[in-house]
Amino acid sequence: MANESMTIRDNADAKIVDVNEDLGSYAAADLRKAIDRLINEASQQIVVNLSQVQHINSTAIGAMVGAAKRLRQNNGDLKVYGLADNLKRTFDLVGASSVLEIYNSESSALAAF
Amino acid sequence: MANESMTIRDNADAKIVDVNEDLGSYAAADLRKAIDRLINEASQQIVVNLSQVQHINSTAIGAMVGAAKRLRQNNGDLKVYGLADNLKRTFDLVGASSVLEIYNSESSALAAF
Amino acid sequence: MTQAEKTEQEILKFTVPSCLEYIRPIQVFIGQLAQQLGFCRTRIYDIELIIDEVCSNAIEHGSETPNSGIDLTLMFDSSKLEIHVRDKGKCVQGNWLATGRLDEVSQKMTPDSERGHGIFLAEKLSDSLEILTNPLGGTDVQVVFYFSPSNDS
Amino acid sequence: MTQAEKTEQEILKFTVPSCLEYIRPIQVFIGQLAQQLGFCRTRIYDIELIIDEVCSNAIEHGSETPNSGIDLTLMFDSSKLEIHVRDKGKCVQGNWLATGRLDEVSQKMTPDSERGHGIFLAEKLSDSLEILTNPLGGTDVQVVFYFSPSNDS
Ligand SMILES: Nc1ncnc2c1ncn2[C@@H]1O[C@H](COP(=O)(O)OP(=O)(O)O)[C@@H](O)[C@H]1O
Ligand SMILES: Nc1ncnc2c1ncn2[C@@H]1O[C@H](COP(=O)(O)OP(=O)(O)O)[C@@H](O)[C@H]1O
Repeated sequence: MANESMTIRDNADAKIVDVNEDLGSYAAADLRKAIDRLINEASQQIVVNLSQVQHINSTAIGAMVGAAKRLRQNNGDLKVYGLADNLKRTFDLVGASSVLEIYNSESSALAAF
Repeated sequence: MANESMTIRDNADAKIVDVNEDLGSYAAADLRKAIDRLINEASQQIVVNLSQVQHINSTAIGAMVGAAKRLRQNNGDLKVYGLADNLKRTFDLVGASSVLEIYNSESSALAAF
Repeated sequence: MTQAEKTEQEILKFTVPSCLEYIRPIQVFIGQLAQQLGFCRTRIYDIELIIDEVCSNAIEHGSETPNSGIDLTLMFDSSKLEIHVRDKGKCVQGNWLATGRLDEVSQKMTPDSERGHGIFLAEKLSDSLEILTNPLGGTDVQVVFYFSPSNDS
Repeated sequence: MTQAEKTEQEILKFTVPSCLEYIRPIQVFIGQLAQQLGFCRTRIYDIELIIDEVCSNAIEHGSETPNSGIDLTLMFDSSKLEIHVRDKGKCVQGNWLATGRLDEVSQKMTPDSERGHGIFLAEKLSDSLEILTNPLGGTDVQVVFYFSPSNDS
């Protein structure tokens, strides 16, 4: 499980995290670390691209919810886009859809900062 | 494991068997039955389309070798086409490549009867 | 093989070390089995999700070391698929995870809480969830998925 | 997780009924594990093929009834993946499958023979194959795949 499973891109002030593998418990820890690193490097605007993700679990969703809350304390935010139907359903079930801003495309996510 | 996993098409005097699932031991029995039924119904020219098959085992290969031998006794034959590299390697290893006629396309398999 | 062809109960067992790396192989095994049993895609997705949540808990909260190991038992007959996940516990005094505590976990859960959604999801997406203390001092989590015409496809 | 990160031996165990239907789930489990361990695609294909051949044999030739069951043990460390498949035998008098007989099987094999290629493939595609009579009166088939730079990708 190499780390090409997650790549980071720059777009103006935002960092885009492309997740290239399913976010089970093992990969969720990687995602949490990647986001923490960005926040420590003073990124305030983070977009997570979930379009390549087929499975997600509550730990991975929790990591994104936690990061969004921390970023908002400094007027930043974490937004997500590209959720397949099953992923969206899981976000809805755990209530994350009402906490996180979810977009259909990268451009709309970026435009919303 | 429903039976849409194998469909039979007609082309002039030949019957074409499209295999739509991997040919492990479980499915190999289905293939053997399907071919036996065709032979019992007096088909002499059988073409097996393996282009949708990612895995095959020795039982499935054996079923095709056996059928080819029986058909040849009545001037018929069983030909195969559409083998991915890994499948071809397995055919080579068990010596089936020297017994069965293997083609790249359906048209060349049919033309060779 | 469809569930209708199986009248007796079939039992499959696994033992794996308590490492998150084994969850994905377990998921693909159970996903493949569920597909062969005729569950629809959405239901297979839910089953795989619950496996992840329950096994993660058994590894993170119910295993002292990676060598502790977790045991899975899959059982199915013509009416249902049942999955039991057993851990050996962390040797804490008195197992807190009684029914009362489970309610507590669910009640504490708010949309913006970062954790505590695993058991909630298992409860929501399965047809039955039971959490029991086992003789090894660990926890048995048992989830059931019924076959139903609307769930199959 | 790559094999380099695992220094100790990890052990995983499965028990499944003696039915061909379970071979595909077992294959996807081991295929996923082999991928995580860093085996290349061709090698994963070979591992899955051998699993099919060895398990089919254990079910067809080494199981009295579907309930007999077969046991799989997967073991790996930093140098190799080892797979043991155990059956309980058919209670025939004296187990014929000794080394001598295995040679016989391979020698009898001609390209146009319809059967008898399973053990041959397991021997060709693994780094080591051992066939042993076990205390249950059945057969243990043990295959080993070494990690090697040319096999990983
Ligand atoms: N197998 C287990 N052994 C011990 N404690 C457990 C087990 N499963 C769950 N728990 C407890 O239940 C709590 C809620 O679990 P869960 O809803 O999955 O959320 P999370 O694991 O994210 O905390 C856990 O924090 C843990 O304290
Ligand atoms: N687990 C086993 N128990 C008993 N006999 C076995 C076992 N595995 C293989 N054999 C014997 O070895 C022979 C060769 O096996 P194999 O090469 O896989 O070919 P096939 O299964 O197609 O006959 C089988 O026909 C069977 O008699």
